[in-house]
Amino acid sequence: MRAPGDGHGTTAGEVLLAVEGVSLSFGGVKAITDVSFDIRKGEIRAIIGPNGAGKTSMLNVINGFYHPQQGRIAFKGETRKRMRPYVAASQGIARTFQNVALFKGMSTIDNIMAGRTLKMKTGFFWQCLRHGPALNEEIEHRKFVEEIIDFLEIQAIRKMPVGKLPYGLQKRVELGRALAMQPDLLLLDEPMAGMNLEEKEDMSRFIIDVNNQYGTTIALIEHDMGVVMDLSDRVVVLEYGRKIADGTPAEVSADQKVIDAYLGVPH
Amino acid sequence: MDILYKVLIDPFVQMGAAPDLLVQTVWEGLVSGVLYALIALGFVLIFKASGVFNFAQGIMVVFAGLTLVGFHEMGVPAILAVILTLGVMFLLAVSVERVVLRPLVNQPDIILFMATFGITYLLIGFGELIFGGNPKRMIAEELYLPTGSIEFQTLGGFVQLQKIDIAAAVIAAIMIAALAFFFQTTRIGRALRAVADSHKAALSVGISLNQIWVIVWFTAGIVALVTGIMWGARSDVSFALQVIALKALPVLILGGFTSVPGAIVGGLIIGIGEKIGEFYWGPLVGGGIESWLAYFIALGFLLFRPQGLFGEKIIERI
Amino acid sequence: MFYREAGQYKTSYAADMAVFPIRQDLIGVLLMLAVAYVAIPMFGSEFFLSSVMIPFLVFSLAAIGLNVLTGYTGLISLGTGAFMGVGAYACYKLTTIFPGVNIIVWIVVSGFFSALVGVLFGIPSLRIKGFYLAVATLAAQFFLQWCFVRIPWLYNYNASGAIEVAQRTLFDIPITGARATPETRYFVLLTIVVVLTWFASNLVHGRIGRAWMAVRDMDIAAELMGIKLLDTKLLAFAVSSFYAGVAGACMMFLWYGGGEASDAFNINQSFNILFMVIIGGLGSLIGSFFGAAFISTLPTVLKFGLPAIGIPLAGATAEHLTHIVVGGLIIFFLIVEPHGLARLWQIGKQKLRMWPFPY
Amino acid sequence: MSGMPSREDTFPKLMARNAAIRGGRAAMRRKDLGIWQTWTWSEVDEIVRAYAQGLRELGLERGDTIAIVGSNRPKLYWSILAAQCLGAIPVPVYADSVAEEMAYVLEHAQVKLAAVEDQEQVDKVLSISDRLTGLTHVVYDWSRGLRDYDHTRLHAIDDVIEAGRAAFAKDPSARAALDASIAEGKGEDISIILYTSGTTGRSKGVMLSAERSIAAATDTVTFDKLDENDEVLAYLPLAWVGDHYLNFAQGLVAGFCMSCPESPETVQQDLCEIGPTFYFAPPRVYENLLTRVMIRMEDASAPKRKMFAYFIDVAKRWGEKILNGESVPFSGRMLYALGEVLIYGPLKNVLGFSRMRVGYTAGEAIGPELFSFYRSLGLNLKQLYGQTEAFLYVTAQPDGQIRADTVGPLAPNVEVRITDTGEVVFRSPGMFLGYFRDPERTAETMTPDGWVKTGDAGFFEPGSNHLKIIDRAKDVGRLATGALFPPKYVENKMKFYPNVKEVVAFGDKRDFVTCFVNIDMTAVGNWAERNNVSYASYQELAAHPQVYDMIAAHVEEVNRSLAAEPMMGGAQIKRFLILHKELDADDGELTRTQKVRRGFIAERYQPLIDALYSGAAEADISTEVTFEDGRKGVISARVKIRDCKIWPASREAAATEKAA
Repeated sequence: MRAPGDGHGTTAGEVLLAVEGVSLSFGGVKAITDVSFDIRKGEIRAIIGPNGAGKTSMLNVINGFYHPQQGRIAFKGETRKRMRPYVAASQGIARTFQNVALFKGMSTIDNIMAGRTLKMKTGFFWQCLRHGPALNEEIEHRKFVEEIIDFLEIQAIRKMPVGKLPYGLQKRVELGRALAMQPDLLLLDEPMAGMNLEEKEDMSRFIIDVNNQYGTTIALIEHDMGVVMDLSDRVVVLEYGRKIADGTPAEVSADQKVIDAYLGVPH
Repeated sequence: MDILYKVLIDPFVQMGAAPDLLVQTVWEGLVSGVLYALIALGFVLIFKASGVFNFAQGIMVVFAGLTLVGFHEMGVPAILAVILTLGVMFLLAVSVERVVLRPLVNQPDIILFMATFGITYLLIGFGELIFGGNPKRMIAEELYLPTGSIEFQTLGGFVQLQKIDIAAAVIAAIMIAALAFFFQTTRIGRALRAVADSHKAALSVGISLNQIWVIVWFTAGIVALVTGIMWGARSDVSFALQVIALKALPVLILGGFTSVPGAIVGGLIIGIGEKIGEFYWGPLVGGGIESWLAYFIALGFLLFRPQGLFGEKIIERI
Repeated sequence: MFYREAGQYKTSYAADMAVFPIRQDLIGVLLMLAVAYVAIPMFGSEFFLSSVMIPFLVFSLAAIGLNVLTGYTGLISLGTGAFMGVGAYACYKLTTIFPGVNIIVWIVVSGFFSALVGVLFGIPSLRIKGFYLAVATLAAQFFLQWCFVRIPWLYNYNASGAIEVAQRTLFDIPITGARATPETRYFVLLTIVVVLTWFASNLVHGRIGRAWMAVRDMDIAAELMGIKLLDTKLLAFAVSSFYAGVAGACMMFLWYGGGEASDAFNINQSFNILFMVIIGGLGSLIGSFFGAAFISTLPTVLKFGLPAIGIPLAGATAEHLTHIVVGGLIIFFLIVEPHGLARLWQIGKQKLRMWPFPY
Repeated sequence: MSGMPSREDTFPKLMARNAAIRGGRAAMRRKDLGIWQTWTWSEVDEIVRAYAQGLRELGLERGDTIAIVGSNRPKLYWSILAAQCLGAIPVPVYADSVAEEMAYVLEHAQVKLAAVEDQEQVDKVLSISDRLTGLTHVVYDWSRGLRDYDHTRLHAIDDVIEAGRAAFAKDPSARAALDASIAEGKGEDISIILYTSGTTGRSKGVMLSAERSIAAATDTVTFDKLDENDEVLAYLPLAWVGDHYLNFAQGLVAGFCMSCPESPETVQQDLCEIGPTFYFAPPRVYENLLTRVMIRMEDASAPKRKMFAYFIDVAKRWGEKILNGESVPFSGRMLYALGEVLIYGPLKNVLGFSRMRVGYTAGEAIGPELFSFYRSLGLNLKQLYGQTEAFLYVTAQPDGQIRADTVGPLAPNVEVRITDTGEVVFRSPGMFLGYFRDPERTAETMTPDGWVKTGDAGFFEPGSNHLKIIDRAKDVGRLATGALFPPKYVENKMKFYPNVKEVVAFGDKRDFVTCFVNIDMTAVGNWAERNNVSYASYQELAAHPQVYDMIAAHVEEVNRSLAAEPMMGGAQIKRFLILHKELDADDGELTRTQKVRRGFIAERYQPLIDALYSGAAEADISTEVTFEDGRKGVISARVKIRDCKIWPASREAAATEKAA
């Protein structure tokens, strides 16, 4: 599946995001306990684990939606303070969701355009007129969005309302929306959940291409072990909110704890 | 400084200076709180069982009251009129279920909410068409409700309690107890509680969703009739009540949309709060603040505890 | 059926993103404007202008305002009537204090006052949603209504407590007051509505509109994409209240010509406008017009239409009937087409575009 | 202006002419990034020159060949022009050909460069690069996924163009050298080599010369009155003669604008947007379209369906007459005008045909009903008969002489003879020079005196100058009884039913005619839905008794019509079966142009044929299939056989037969 001459990730980049000793609980229920790992620039990092291992909570912590009670998160070398999620977005973190969270009433284009909101600057006055700077800006960003549409091969559904699209396409549009933010770190929450083999292959190709073409660092949660082993450079394994392994796909899949917790269980 | 004194200190000085007045005010607040609570109760019943935010509860109170008086004016004896009115409320419940709820099943909440607006307007229209737009006197004596007042001396002054108010409080308490009994012990009651949790669960009890809807709307109708009698006995039965019934909304916010005790406690807090506010702070701004104070109390409350008094903390999930 | 889209290809983004990208639609809109500006004043009677068209336009404006908030941003408001009132009183005060400035300026400026008040009452929207927010806006409704009665300064200490609309002119033609003809009032109002509708259309088709809809459809995702929820919601409140405010000012100055203002801006008015938005279609500008046309002309039609076809009707009965009909229609529409007249319009249009195919 | 004989004898010269006389007009569009990106003739001229310079720097020289692989994209068309500027020969290759097929063509054509569309094609070319010793560089249009590839021999077309521009900027003599190179191009030079997919054997490289190509295109441009105001949508395979002739050659000659679709999935949408004025599609496309129209109309409300049926009926009665300029009563004209407003106009609009002035179909026989349907709507649909070797036209129907059952009179400046064996042979202005590196087969096809054998059997209709094509000459067989058996003719009659997708008829040297049927999944599936017939797969639906009944009824109707025709009475279908799987190009059963590979099928399904002739009521079969993801598997089935009613040949028909 890899393109020839491809050598990404193996040459470790600098640390983009560091998670240190993070614990998170909801009213006494521990979701994450003392987890540390890092994500390096340019790699595809997978977070795996059985159901309820705290994977999605981990993503929610990373993009500032949950605030851990303990521990430290450093993004681009800076320790992060408590903040609202949109700050994470403006720092360059984008994500997709386990159960597609598209804007159902809007078209594919508008969904992806919404991902450009942060980069659009023209003021209210020009927006009222939708001419001059506002129109120019709209056109400039539309071009960018069209590049993404081209990239993801969703031209045919460009103007359709996303609510009516099949699931696999919705996931693609959601990826497009995240890409529109030109993120430094892209978080994908089970990008291939509920897809058939062909759709999974397409999605894998897109993920690799995103990583390859735009150099975007990607952290993804995935259940399909085959996909994870194929896609990712490094894998961190969680179980009951604790980290039980961390390393290359080969290392991780050889780890006895991981085999016990996850790989041994067919699903 | 003066204004601060007037707002922050003076009212409490007054309360201390004339505790009898304070007791009187609290009592009046309590009584209107009971009525708010009764309307809120109707909301909660329906919301719990069908997820419908029933905006029409207020007009149902008016409608029930008007129907009762209307029957009596036609020469029907009071008790029989009550029974006939209950029949009308049952018919209303059945038609609401048939005409409105059944075709709208599985629609988003907002749509059902809007549908109850439609019901409201229909009831207003029919009520006005049949009974005319003028206020009517409630047939309190005919229903053997006590009138007059008792007065007793306490705390250096007189406190006057209307007997009808006492009756209202007592009847409300009895009805709430009856409802609690109904929910806790009967099969239908259990089904109703089950349906609040999951529609499938309710089906497994062997009662269809449609029946449940009829039952809750009818129950809400009974509550509305009782509320209508009580309220009508205190003032008159008129459409103005419909706007006052909106006060049930802040009550619900305080108490939570699904909690019966919440509705009662919320109703009392709002009732007492706005009476005291009006009495002690109202004059500072020219009076009449009763019309909006309840909403501000609820709003302030919302900002600090969005889940209501008895609700659980909401964890947002993605 | 009338569409001939083959060959209407777009070679620029500006053309592709136009509000009316299909030529036939554009022609239709221009045609409608022509009817509004030429045919109606030419053939419409005074009664038609002042009892049908002017109320329709005022309510359309208010409905657009509420639609921005409820339809586009997903925030329910039951305080539109009061926000309209803020506009009306602001306009009254402004034109009293500065009688030299043209009244049209003040009608528009009064929208800003309303916007300000709207923002204040919108602040809770960050923490509360849905029905809870509806209660917060009820607070605004009742509080403002109380203000309109209890603050005599607002109505210049008139003994009647009413707004008195003085004569104001544009190019020496009276546009408000007793001597303003229905035609002039209609033209002024129509122009305001057309311009503001154009602004609204621009807004909802651009960055701001997308942010609103994003918040409406999936607020968490929107925030994680960098859309600031509070800013977006407050902007929606501001724009919505601005429109309501202008509508209120227009109502007083171009329609009622003064009167017991506190009655015009009560809770029932808020409900009325909410119905317009719901029946017209949430999240649709054209729906706002449909809803306004429907709800605002229905009473007139019943009141004058039924006697005209031989059914005698006392004034009060007409009102009661209106209630019944409106209530029944709300239920009917919700059952038949919960997305309102706008959806029916859209379906019809789609059918015409796809004709003879059914979809 | 287009009518005048062109002085420019190569395509690059035509391009330069167009840039000079209509530089500001659109030459090419492509829906890309959401809008129709447009290039004017002068822009195209500038780009192609720079591109040619860039290619020259990559080592492309006069006489070299360059492969063009991909779907219809401007940059690939520019690759053709740029190569021609240098005197190199472009060799378009079907984008969907598998690596093996591509390897053969590229190897045979000895390509030096390859201009390809995207990563998929780059991968394909790279996978066979060890066999392509002459291949030096690959240039590509779309860079996605190619970033990390080794770029020593791989270049983006954009970069090549930029390099060319840079070279022009640096060295003014480069531009002059290129101009000289264009001027040096001669009409008799090979302009392009088109490989035919071929129903049998290896593909052959048809060499076409520039002047002949241009002469032919000039003739037909005049014939159909095409000019610079026309618009076409280039959606058929770029390597196919039809696209090269109708869009590329005619476009350069007439100066009209060619639009390329955004992606293969959006062709229908793009067609609706562009609304071409000149349109070509094989009968299959029109057929699918009609099926879809009918299916969609079935979901319409009853009044609308009635109205549709009524006005289609009106169109049937008057439409073609009006189109042909015959006399029509006033009431007929009024009804038709009403129909135009209510049905035809909107229908043409949703199909993207509103602006169509000339439409062609060719490649196979078209059902008369189908043909009339489109014509009755007011679409000027015509038939042509042509071949790659003729580039392209042999016959074409002029306006006013349109018929479904003939391919029309001779195209301008074409000569045709019918040989003793009944084969059609021709000489045409665009006639090919020979097969590339294949003198043997060139000699087989072209007689020494310059006539080209078409391999088709046909005859001129008595009493008119219209040519009728029956079948491939070698396919026309005879039953054991001696009766004539033209398989394709029979098959086509069956295929005119929307429920039938594909038919393979057998009968040569047999006692009677039998056939395999493939049902049309869309049409029959829709029927099944309406009639509450449940099915899980094609196989299940195909075996359904009711489906068999339906097809049997079709066969009997076909038999009845065969019985009524001269010489065809013996070709009635006696037995048939419905195949358990759809015939598929991936399994080698169809060609890439979706034509039936008769011999291969006969071999593969031998047991079924045996059963058809043994009188058995059913037969078992198992076949290897290739799934969409490339895996192979075996499916087996028990297939039922039906007998059908045979009609006595009509007396008149019998008489003619005897006379013959």
